[in-house]
Amino acid sequence: MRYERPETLKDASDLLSNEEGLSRILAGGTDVLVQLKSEMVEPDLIVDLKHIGGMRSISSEAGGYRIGAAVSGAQLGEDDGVRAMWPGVVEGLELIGSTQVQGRATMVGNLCNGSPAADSVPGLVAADATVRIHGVNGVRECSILDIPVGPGRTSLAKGDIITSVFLPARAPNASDAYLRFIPRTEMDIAVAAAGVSLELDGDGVCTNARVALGAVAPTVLLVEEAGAALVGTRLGTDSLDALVKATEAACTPITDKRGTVEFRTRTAGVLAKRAAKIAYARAGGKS
Amino acid sequence: MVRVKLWGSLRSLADGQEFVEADATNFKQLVDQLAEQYPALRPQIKRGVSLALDGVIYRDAWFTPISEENEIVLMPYMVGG
Amino acid sequence: MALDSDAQRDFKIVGTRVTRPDGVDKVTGKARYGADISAPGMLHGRILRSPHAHARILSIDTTGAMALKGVKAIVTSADLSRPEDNFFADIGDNCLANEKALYDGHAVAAVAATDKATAKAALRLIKVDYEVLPHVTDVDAAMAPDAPVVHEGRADETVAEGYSQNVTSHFEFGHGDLEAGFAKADKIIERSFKTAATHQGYIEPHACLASLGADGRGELWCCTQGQFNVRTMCAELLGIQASQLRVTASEIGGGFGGKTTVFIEPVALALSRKAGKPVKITMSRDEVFRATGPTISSSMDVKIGMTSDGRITAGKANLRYQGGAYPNGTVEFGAQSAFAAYDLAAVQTLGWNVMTNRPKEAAYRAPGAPVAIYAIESVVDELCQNFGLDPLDVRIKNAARKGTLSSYGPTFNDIGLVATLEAAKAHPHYSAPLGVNQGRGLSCGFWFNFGGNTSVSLHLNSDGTIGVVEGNPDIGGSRASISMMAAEELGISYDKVRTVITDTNSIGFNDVTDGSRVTFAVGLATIKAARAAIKEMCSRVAKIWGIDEEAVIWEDGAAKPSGPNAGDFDPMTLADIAAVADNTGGPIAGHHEGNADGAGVSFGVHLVDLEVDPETGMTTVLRYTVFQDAGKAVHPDYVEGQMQGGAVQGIGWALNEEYIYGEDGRLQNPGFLDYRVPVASDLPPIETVILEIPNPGHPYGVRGVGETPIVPPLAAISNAVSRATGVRMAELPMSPPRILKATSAKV
Amino acid sequence: MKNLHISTTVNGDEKEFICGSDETLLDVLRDRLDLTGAKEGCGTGDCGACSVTLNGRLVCSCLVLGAEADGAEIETIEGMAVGDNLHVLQRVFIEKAALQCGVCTPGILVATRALLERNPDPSDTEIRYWLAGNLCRCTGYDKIVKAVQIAAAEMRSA
Repeated sequence: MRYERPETLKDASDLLSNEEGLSRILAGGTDVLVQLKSEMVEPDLIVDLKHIGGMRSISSEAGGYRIGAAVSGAQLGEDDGVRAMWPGVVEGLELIGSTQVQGRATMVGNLCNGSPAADSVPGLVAADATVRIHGVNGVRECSILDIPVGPGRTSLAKGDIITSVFLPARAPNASDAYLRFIPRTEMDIAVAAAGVSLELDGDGVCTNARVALGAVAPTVLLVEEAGAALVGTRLGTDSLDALVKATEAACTPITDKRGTVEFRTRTAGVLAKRAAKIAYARAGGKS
Repeated sequence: MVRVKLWGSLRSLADGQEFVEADATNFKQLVDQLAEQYPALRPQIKRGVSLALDGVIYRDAWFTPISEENEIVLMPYMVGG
Repeated sequence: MALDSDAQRDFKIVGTRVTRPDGVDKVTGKARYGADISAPGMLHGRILRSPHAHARILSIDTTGAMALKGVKAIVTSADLSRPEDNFFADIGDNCLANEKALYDGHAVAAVAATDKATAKAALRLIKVDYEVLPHVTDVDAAMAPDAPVVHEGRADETVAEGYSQNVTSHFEFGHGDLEAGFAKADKIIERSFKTAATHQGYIEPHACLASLGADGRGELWCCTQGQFNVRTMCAELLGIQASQLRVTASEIGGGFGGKTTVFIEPVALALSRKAGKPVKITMSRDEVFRATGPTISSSMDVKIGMTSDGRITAGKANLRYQGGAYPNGTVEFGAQSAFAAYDLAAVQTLGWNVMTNRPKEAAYRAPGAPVAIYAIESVVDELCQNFGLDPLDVRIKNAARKGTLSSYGPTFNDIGLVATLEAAKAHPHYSAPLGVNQGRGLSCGFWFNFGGNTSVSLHLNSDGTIGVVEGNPDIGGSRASISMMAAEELGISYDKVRTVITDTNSIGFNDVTDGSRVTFAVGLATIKAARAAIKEMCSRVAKIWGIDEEAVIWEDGAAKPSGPNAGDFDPMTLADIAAVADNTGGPIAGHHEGNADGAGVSFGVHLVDLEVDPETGMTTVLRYTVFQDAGKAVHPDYVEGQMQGGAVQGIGWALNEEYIYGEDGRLQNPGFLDYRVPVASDLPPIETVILEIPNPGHPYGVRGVGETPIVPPLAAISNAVSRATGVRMAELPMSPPRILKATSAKV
Repeated sequence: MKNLHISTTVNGDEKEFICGSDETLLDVLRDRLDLTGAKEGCGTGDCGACSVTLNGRLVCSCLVLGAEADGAEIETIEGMAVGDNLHVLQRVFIEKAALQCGVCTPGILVATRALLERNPDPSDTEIRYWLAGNLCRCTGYDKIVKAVQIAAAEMRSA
């Protein structure tokens, strides 16, 4: 295994595209090092992105925020601007692992690991966030939803490097929330998860809603019917019931050591409902 | 003679008796006599037995004195974590 | 000076909260644990493990691995001796599989190489030809007559015909007429329970550094609860003399019973002997879960009858424990302790020990008792609910006390159960209000405790200070307790004493640090050693004063004339005597070697309040109080620590911890990610109430305290969950999916 | 495998070492620099026994490559006491019996110091969540949380 620490994106991309063996990108390392330890993956090349300019910075852009690929959970959590605008996205990343893991873990790493239970992804999908990809043939923007294609698999091509996440600007009276279910209070992988982003009008009526689910399908899901159930409502009981129904209907989970099909399905509905209520309150809605 | 209480699964190995008697003044004599009188008890004695004497458990001590005044109960050899 | 019980004396040091002598080393990172040492020229060992739950080993080809540059030795079971005694043979077979691999993770071969990377590469070059066999991991399935057999011919004479050969022993305890007892009951409840296997979960993986020469002389450094037992086992398995193997116990990063046997030590010694160099092996966490000694899993049926005014008329329990791939004796302790808290006219417990294709069970804190008592205390609680009776009143009404014929045979002596129950009843926790979806549960717990073989040596230094040498690894602050008892007995200050734990060749034999025995038995031996030193000091002083030895007494750390008739002499302090030891006959020391009995059983009661989220089945523990009889709490901080730590391990057992096996018989959660021990944010403060009902078998009244606290939490939590949800839970762990499933079925 | 030459700062001292590209910072501390205070309890970031700070951030050293230490500043348990002066947390942990076996203690102390640097007056809940990645199997955490509160109060009044 070689360790490389390029200082430009071009060098990083060249290293990755020229490598004949297996390569891994190192940002926070909280997944890669676990894979190395368990001997699941034995890469020939590790490319550390942290010394490329911009990778560890958070900047305002077009009313929203651009977040470098190597920004850790701890760093993001200390950014009051992002936290105020996208609290659900921030809490999604901050829920991953321990304080120690927060010192390293990144949203992009979480996304590229391809886990259907990745805590930071439902919030990003609900936020309609995009990523910027530096590829061999240039730079492109891509929806978060298009990155994971199955457990442990992404749509990224050889030499592709996600360099940043973009969180768009928000209208007034808008917010988001993320909840996951784990059997302890910390340190577990999500058994089911829901991210909800809402926009309200001045009267507290929901005008736009995006609901994303984690750990209940091979990839994180955007459930349009669940969002639609909230639009035009003040999140009264009927609309929340409809949200739960739509959520449960979208779930196609598996039974494994962490949970059963029934448990995941039911819990996803409960979490979607609870996250919607939190997002609604954060957006200034009064139910 | 001392009277010794056996635990349930040993009784079938000692002619179904809950209590057996032995002419013993210490733990060693007691165990030797039980092995003599009830050969079917030998494997368990070999694996290990403890002795409860008036409610106090003794694991190994051969020369613990016993008399007919004492309550004597045979127990499996104690372990712990 | 008679070795009387003087538990009522006014203690000067015992009962205070002094600082522990190993504290600075442990807060600065200086303390050396199993993996923290190396030797010049050291090789790194690694172990190849079976990927199969059950497989015949047809051949092992090591030629490719040996050819790898840097590989210095490879061993298989052929490199260990085969003791005739099954006890040792099984341990050896567990360290390196002989004919069959018996569980996922069973060690098959090991390699020593010049660095870790080479050792890892070499493992992949060892070719093992397996014939995969059918496997069984569930206890009930393993008892069926047609189950795959783990080992043939290992059942003992107690097992009736018709069982699978996996059933290795059977136990029955109890007394009285069950039928008549049940006939008197106004209500009989019968329930079946299942509990998953759990792991001790010590944070420090097993590690050792071994050096064994061609001459049969060796040194072994390892983390263990008992260096002497390690020596005995390793000497047997390496075919060397005990005297030639010096074993030094490192600081130990938790054990809880799991470090009372050997796994890697004989392998490291065999590699070292073959390579002619020191070999270090450290286990990964994955190896710890797959291939050390978790506890039993169980399947149990309980039947209890009660009158409408809360008197238990009869109790019966059938307990089936699987203890992994070798014959194990654990069900007997479950069967003996199941009903220990109750005064019953008719009681019977039957137990079966069963083998499965899982790792060989090791002890875990009060082995066998927690799950049995969980089942009994669950049914007692359900009966209380049935009659609308207060569960503490019912327990007080039926509590075992002095003179009660215990369910395991003997009549109880002085025990503290009633006092403990009454303390719980009087505690504000018991009358605090509960909110919606909240429940309060309680349970009694019991453990025997024991003493065992102990050697302690105590010597005076010329500056009037004391060295205590003992042989039991300090897991939870025992050096402090031992120093305190030495200081108390000698009448000097605590800071004048230093206690060290030494190797196998520097003191007489000591049993393992287990059975809650150290404060009791090592303390007892220390007191006796101090008394021997006092006797010698009095004799020296008698010579100095020219009077009879009997005329000199020891009081407040000094020799004094026994009375006016003895003469008028100024007291001589320990320091005064030590200063002239050269002139009065040479070094002064005291020692004691003995096999301590009279440990005294201990009871505890736990109270818990918790809340269950009805939508997710998530349990949140809100308040937890532990009441326990400690006999005499030598160092109250560390007694509380045992009570708190045991309670939290029990909470983990009740809620989330479990060994999960797949259809393929492989362990699915060999890591702290999915083997879910409680984390700090899962827990409330753990309140403690220490009761002190002196144990007549110890001069200070000490009882062991370490094991009892893991017993009550399982039922206390289950009873609280059942009361919070209105659904009686009968399987552990009560993970959220299980609770949600049970509560959904209710509606 | 090509070894790497790394220059770093550990507890304020400049250090150089050679390591393999797949060695973790924990491996390097323990095997190359003889700093065995950080322990390997799991190797996968689940137990916190290997906690150190890397450029001021609390991390599990088992989840950092040794190579990443190049040019970085690392603080370990060995740097917590100054000469023979224990850090307040270290002293209070001993006084309040906040350790039993002690193997998780270095990680917990490093983590707790990082907490109190950011939040000098944490609630019990904040302490418990901050330490959720530091497993302790002996104490049930009760005496740890209490010791942190006592140390924090003492540090605030100093």
